[in-house]
Amino acid sequence: MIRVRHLSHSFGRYWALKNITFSLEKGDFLFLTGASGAGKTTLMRILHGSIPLQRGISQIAGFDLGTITPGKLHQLRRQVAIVFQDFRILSERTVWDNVALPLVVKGMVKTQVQKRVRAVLRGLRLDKKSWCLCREISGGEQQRVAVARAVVVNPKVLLADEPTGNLDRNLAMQLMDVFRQFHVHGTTIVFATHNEDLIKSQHNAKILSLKEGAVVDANWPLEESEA
Amino acid sequence: MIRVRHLSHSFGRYWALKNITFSLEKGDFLFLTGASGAGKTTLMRILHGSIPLQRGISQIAGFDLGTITPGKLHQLRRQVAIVFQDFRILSERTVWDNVALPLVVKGMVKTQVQKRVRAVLRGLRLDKKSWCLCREISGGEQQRVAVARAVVVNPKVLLADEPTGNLDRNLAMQLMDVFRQFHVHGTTIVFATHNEDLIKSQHNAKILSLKEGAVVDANWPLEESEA
Amino acid sequence: MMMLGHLLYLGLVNLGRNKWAQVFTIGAVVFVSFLAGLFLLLLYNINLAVTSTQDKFQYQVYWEKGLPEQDVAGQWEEIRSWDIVSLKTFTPEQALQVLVDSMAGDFDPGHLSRSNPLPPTALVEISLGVGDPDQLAKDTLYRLEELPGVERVSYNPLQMDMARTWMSITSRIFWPLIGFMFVITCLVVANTLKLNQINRREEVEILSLVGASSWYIQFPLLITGALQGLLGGLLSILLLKGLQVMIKDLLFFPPLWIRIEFLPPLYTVSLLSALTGVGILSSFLARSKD
Amino acid sequence: MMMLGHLLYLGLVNLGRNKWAQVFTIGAVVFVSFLAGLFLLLLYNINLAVTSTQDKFQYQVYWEKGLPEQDVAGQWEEIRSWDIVSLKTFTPEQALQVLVDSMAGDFDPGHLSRSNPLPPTALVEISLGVGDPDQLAKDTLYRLEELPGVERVSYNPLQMDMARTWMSITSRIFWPLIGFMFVITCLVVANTLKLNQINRREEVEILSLVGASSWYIQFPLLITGALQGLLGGLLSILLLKGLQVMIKDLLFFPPLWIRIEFLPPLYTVSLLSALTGVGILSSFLARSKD
Ligand SMILES: Nc1ncnc2c1ncn2[C@@H]1O[C@H](COP(=O)(O)OP(=O)(O)OP(=O)(O)O)[C@@H](O)[C@H]1O
Ligand SMILES: Nc1ncnc2c1ncn2[C@@H]1O[C@H](COP(=O)(O)OP(=O)(O)OP(=O)(O)O)[C@@H](O)[C@H]1O
Ligand SMILES: [Mg+2]
Ligand SMILES: [Mg+2]
Repeated sequence: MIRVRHLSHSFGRYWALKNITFSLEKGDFLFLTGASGAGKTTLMRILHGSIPLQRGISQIAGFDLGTITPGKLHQLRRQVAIVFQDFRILSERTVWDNVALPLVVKGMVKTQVQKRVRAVLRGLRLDKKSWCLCREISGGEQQRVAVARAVVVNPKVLLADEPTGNLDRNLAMQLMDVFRQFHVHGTTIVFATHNEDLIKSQHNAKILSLKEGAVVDANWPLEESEA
Repeated sequence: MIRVRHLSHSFGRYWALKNITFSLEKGDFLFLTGASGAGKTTLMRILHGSIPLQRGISQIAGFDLGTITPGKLHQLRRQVAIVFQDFRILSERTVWDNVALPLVVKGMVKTQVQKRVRAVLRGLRLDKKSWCLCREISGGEQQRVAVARAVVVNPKVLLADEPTGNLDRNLAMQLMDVFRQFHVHGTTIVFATHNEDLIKSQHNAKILSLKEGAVVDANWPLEESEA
Repeated sequence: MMMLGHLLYLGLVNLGRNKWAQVFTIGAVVFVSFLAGLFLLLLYNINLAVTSTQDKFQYQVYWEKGLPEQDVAGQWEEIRSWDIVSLKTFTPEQALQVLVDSMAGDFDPGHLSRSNPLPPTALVEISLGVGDPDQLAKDTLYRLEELPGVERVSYNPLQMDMARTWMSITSRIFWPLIGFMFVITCLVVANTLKLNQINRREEVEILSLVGASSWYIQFPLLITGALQGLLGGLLSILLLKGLQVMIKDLLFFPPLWIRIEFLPPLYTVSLLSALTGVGILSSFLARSKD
Repeated sequence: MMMLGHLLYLGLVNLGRNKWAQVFTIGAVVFVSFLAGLFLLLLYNINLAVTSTQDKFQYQVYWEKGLPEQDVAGQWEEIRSWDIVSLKTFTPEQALQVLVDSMAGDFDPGHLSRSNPLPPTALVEISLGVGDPDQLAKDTLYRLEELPGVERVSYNPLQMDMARTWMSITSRIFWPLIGFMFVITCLVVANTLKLNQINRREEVEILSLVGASSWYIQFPLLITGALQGLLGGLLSILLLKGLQVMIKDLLFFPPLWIRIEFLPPLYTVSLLSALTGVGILSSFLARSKD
């Protein structure tokens, strides 16, 4: 599902990622950890196609990020959803509109959209805030809107960048439950976090630790068995 | 230093704060806790004058928020600094420029500005990123810029809204150290957070818990002794 | 298909954002195209006035003195049968009368009429409206000169030059003017769309991040541009019509007797479609990065 | 003081943001004010042409027939000493000659000169440039009529009407035009400033949150507006000058002989300061919330 080999990335002369290699199968759950500035967000953005690939190989959900054309990028993004660390929601639209956006953009019929959005909002305890503008809700509520927008498309791969930073422990656990549901149904999940409690709460998860752009620790063999 | 009595606040028909009363003396350290949507941010914004006071009394650093004129607001804001949950930094400016902004706006002389900014950036481990644009730094780095901009003015009151949400444990502790330094020098600090480890790490701190806009718990007597 | 409708709707919704900016823009488009329309109206009317007088051409025909009146009258009849606009004839007596009338009061023509020194004359006016005006003017000149008894035919070559000069001035002013109008409208519309786009920059980025195709993102902008151009154009034409009704009779007095006419439908329709086109064009302009 | 310099600098820096939008705006300002300037230039030149011919007023003076030539010549000398522009005199012989010349070729004036039916005449031209033109025209009429031996003084009252009509048309067009120019420029500049401001909205908010006074926030915007107006005005005046040099001789042929002159400095300076003022004004317009 995800295959990254010898991936490096530099911003100017600063190497944010250095020779990263790992692979995930369909249905894997990966925790990405590392101090602030380690390169977690950069890696996620490369996998989502919002930063062009510079060096190495990166494949995700059947798309090769080295050869993908700008015209095909939106197809990738309908399979690979992302929760941004800074949310990236439309502050002048309602919670509902924000969550419905990826479906509307695909041209999904209205009744479908409503059904899906309603279910997701309920799962994230946002149903009471459906008709609030996103600039008028609290930080934690915004964060959950960002999560809802990502999971609503039923993605093959879910990239979540620090999705619990503004949530209290209860909500963080509830959010983990939502993720686990998708995980159970076969979604591959990459979860960047500083929260060690969360990592401990999830069994059989893979863990990848970055430090200054390089992999320093992993709890499974990174190199594929060259069969 | 801060005196809040019977403060209530509604957004439309939704009561975000209900009859809050508490007082802080110069040099107090207050942790503000509560689930997502409890009203922490709303309370901070009222104290900072970015939401007008609706009901009750609110005084801070010698200013009365019920009677303050828009023309005097900037004077209050030179005494009361805030770290926003969503950072509110200028993404197209450098880290240095962002941190220097409150000083430049006051008309402080350049050499002074340089000295202060340099010291603060070093304290928050941002000295290597001084000349990066703020949209080009990681989430945790942005959060520290927001903190740096607040503490650089040497405020009488420091309002910090979830300033560690994007930081790993080490950095969170370092940030607490910075806050403690100010605290020691007499700054009154209000710190909203979900992180219980942080709360435990600080002795003799006051703690105020909100739930759905009302005070549900506090570790010191809220009502002033009516002397 | 449903998608297209949805995108059209999005373009319309765009107009509702940044309300002030939209008002400013459509206002600016209105005023610019109004100004241009005013210029057009001016040119069009001067043109009407010029062509209604200047495409006629006059000859002064002098017959030999002492020719029998019947001969001359016969030729006048002949000329009258030609394809001419008007013919004014003067017997020597009439000519003298005109002369005397134009002089000071009590001038007695008595002794002059006895030995009238003036020849019979005629003022022939033809229209140059059809065919090659030069050729037509020359042909008529020959025909007049070849009439038996005609001594001399005079005409004012300047008259044609004037008309030509006017035409050349108009055509020199006209196209640059239209060009200007386009450039300004383009700039103004592009400016708002740019603003709209900057304002939507975050939205556009987010749309792209959640999987919208670039077509989905760009098409509404195009519609917005077209609508701005169209709306601005319509308003300015209404304004212009109002003005024309108001000033219709401004020049309707001697010796001008000019009634200010409104632009013909062809003009207004092309103005409108041009503005719409400009609006679309500027939606592309607005895409340029800054 | 240092603060003021800093704010001025910020205003300048603003021009560097949204580069395309700035280019669009200054472009639009240039074209709008260029168009207006062109209109002004046109009016100014037509005005020049009209006043150079129309503020002169002509009388045709007829003396009694058979007056001794010396008497008439003496009066001519007197008229010549008045404050007039020109005097053309015709003895009866000269008048006859003019008449004859204006007629067909071989017309023999022999017998007419023996008993010339024409009186001595003169064409007096005065300037109506100073004082009340009506009064001046009447005064001169009386003076001429009271000369001994003058039989009749004729003049064309339409001539003055024409001049007046022109003046009234210009003044009717002039101010609305200037008003339009202002409105458009205002709209265009306000639009960009609006854009600038929307783009800076976050910045403005953050500035205010970190303790900037509203003066600190608004003043640079004002400077930016003024600079946009000034720059646009300067460019358009340069363009206009270029055009004027190019078309200077466009109408320099018979019978017009009009040299197209550039606008006098007073006009250009007021244009510039007006545009600058408009820029400042629109910085206030741009503050309106949307
Ligand atoms: N666009 C950019 N231009 C230049 N440097 C960048 C850019 N984006 C990120 N960086 C730098 O690359 C490094 C890695 O950034 P990244 O955002 O991936 O870190 P992170 O692991 O997500 O950190 P955090 O936990 O703070 O979010 C940081 O030092 C950051 O300053
Ligand atoms: N401008 C607004 N208009 C309407 N409702 C608002 C507005 N701002 C906040 N609210 C609502 O008020 C409640 C309190 O919001 P607030 O931001 O104070 O919560 P919080 O305690 O900071 O939560 P979090 O931990 O998620 O940041 C929330 O339910 C929120 O939706
Ligand atoms: Mg990150
Ligand atoms: Mg909050």
